[in-house]
Amino acid sequence: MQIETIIPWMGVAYLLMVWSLLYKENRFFRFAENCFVGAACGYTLTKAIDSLNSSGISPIITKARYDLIIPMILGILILAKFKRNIAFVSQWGVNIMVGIATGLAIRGVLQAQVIVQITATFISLSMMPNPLAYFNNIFVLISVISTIFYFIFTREPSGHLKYISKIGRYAIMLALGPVFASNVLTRMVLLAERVAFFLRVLGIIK
Amino acid sequence: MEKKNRGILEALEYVDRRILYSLMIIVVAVPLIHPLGLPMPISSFTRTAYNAIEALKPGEYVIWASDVDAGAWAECGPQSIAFLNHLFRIPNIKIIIVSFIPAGTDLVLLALKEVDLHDKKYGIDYVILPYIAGGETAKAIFFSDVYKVVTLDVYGTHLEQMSIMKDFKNVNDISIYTGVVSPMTPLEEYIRQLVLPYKKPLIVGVISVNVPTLMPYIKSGQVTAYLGGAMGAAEYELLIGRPGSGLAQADSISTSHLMILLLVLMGNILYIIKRVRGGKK
Amino acid sequence: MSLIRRREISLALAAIGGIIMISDYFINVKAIKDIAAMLQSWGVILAIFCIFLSTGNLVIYHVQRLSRQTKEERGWSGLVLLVMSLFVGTYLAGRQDLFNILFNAIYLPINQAIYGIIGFFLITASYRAFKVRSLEASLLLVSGCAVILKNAPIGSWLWEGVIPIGTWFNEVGGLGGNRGFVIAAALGAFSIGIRVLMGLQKGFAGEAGGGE
Amino acid sequence: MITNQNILITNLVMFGLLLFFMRKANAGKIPQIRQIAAVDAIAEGIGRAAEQNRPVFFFPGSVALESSEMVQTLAALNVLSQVAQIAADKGAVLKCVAGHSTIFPLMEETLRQAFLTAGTPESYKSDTLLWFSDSAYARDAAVMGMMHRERFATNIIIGRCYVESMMYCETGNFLGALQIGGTAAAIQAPFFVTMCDYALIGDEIYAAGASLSKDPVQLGSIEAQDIGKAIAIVLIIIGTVLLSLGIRFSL
Repeated sequence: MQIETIIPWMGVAYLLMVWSLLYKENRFFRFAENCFVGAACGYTLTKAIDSLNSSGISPIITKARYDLIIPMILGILILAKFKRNIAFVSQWGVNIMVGIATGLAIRGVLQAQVIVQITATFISLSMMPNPLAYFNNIFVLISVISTIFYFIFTREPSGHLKYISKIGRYAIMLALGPVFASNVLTRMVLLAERVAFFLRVLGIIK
Repeated sequence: MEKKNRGILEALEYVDRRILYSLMIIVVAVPLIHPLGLPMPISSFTRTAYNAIEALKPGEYVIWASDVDAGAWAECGPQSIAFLNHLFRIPNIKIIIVSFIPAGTDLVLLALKEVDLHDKKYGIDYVILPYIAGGETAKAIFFSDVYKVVTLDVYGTHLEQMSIMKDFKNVNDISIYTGVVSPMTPLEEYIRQLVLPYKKPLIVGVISVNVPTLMPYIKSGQVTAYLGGAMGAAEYELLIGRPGSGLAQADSISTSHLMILLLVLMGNILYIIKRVRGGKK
Repeated sequence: MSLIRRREISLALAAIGGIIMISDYFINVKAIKDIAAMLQSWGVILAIFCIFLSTGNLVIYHVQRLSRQTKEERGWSGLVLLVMSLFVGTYLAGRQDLFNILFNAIYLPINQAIYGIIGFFLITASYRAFKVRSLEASLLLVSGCAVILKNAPIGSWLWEGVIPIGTWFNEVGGLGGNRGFVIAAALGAFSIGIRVLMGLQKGFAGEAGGGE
Repeated sequence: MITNQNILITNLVMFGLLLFFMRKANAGKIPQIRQIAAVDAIAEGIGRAAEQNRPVFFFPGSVALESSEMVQTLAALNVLSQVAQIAADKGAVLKCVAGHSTIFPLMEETLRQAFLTAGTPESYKSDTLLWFSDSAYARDAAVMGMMHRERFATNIIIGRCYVESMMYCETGNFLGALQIGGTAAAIQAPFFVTMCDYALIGDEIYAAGASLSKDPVQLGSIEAQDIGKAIAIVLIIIGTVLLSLGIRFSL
């Protein structure tokens, strides 16, 4: 009961400590920073122990998943990094992870991010409902082509081709502006939420 | 005179960022203390979401998914509260709350503290399932047969003992699948595992950064409607007539956006003046 | 000893892992699907040991500082280790109640304070960066401001036109650039992935093992 | 038995292109790649740091190895390998932060190998590579504090970042560091473009490592990518022409 009333005030104290960084780096910030690193590290570690139990030890015992003993051993070998002369054994487990992750990451990437995007760009220039749609589609077509062109590295564009590359750069900038803007929205919401929290704890607003 | 002018311009251009920060706090705090009641249009998707939930009939099942982690709670929290307030207000519907992200269950319990439960009873009208691990695979199984992945509720009671679960075997029994989603991974999994095979309407709340990512699914009709960030929550609060934290913050979002635009404008005017003067030299 | 030290072993492991994951996507044979699923569950366990490794490293770093640094530095390192052991201690002792208190009193509020700070950085960044320096920068400025204005609830009240204009930049203006960006990057991603799986990407593959 | 045939064909075509051009480059026909300002700035920035006797900061993005965007981290590690060698050559102190625990062992190996190649294995010290937990904001707090205290001369941030891009770049800006950022995620690119002195965007981060190392195999694969891009452009044009003529088809 008592602790529940203190926690919001601690929240306010931390808020001031962290935001004091905006003025300059100081001991209050360092206190919050180091507390947080300790807490986060401890938290991560407890979660790791938890999942080692639920996805490693317990399936081996209850579901007879004896194959999981192999990653357990390889995992313990990863810890060999602490001793330089046997550190090479840690690379086995790590490289299996790299292999799995890379395989997963690249197997569908060309379909999802190249073929689908190319197909989406196909348009029929012969039938368009109105002039605006016509303009929009041509606009997208030109910006896609010029952007891809901009990313060609091994051929230096010369003559008129230089302009295509430049248009590509402009198309990228047009794409980045809206992304920046939607981030403004999210960040302002988070800021407003924290200021509201601050005012609520101090009793200025309900 | 000229020299002094230049001094002011320089000072404005290289204004100490701490002054900007303090200005920002004021601009955000003032509307929170004294709500300005700035006008707020309601987007069509928020209205679609509201209408779909409003149209639920007694006896129908709804799944509410809390697929959200703590970092997104500032935006998804108000959305959850608004959504759940609406769901609990509709008479005699059954609500099943589930989470496929570890922090989701704790967060939805937090949200429920601020929700008016009306006369809904736990175990009869609504139930909270624990976090279900296993990503897409777990979702696929959950949708085809709930009991294969979850047998206990969040408090450790057996699901068979609850009257709400009597008529509920799999996702075919629900009318709408709704929830908050952030990060976006669960959403794509829902499209593949829920919308495509079962053709169930999906209504989600997402944080505003993820709205562009969501757009293709909205356009293809795979996602029926969405709430976008805290503004979506504020609009929904307005629709259900329960002003909450989303609406309270809407004004300060407006003012802070205006301030950023004014700053950008000022920065550019200063820049142009400086360029013109520099050009004369 | 020298045989198992060879770099080829670890490179082969990466290649095998990758090939299985890729085959799983293209070949519909139950054995492969099973092996792929098994490998993925291995990956989960290996990732946990990476946490142990990283945490061990951090602990060693701070313990070393405890004996070497100035008094103040020692204090900070001590704080990190103390808070960390509080979390782990209450967890291992099974005191979920105390653990939750620590979580709510330390972890959560500082977490929220940090994410609230980002808004401030965005202001100075917009002030400094959104300038009509060149055509390139101006395009960024125009498309950005149009969407900022559309996003602000007050925008459409000031002028109805901000909605269609903002939406145009969001859905049409930026679309082409975005697509080209994604297509080019995907080709780069595929190519570096293949290089890694083929063992052509030197660097982190454990060349010649050790380093003594 | 074979599923996703179309995708398989696309993958095989690209794989074939890569093999062909990597072999060609290995045989001595190394392609030239155009200059990328941000890549040149990396060596310059490290040199500046060495002159000023201030450290260099490197961050490879914050995604986990299991993430589908981990390829960007691989690209960052590729750059890190070069950065470490340049730093060792020029005598600059390098400080790195691992974005995720699964990336930590990879970075450690990369750094050790790079220092070994440069002939200064002793450059790897206990604070060369740090990890502050898998909680993003705890790491961000630690890195911001570190930036204030260490006064890095150059910050190099390449990879799939989340909000930390903004925090690190603005803090670096405030402290007057030379900043080089890069990402292949469209959603993060605007922050690097607006807040950094030099930005690598999109495919440039994959080319950066090749450009720095001048490794023939890597340069060859860049050429293969370029052919892939040319094919993409041609496909878009053909598709549009066919569709405009009223010919329906599917890819």
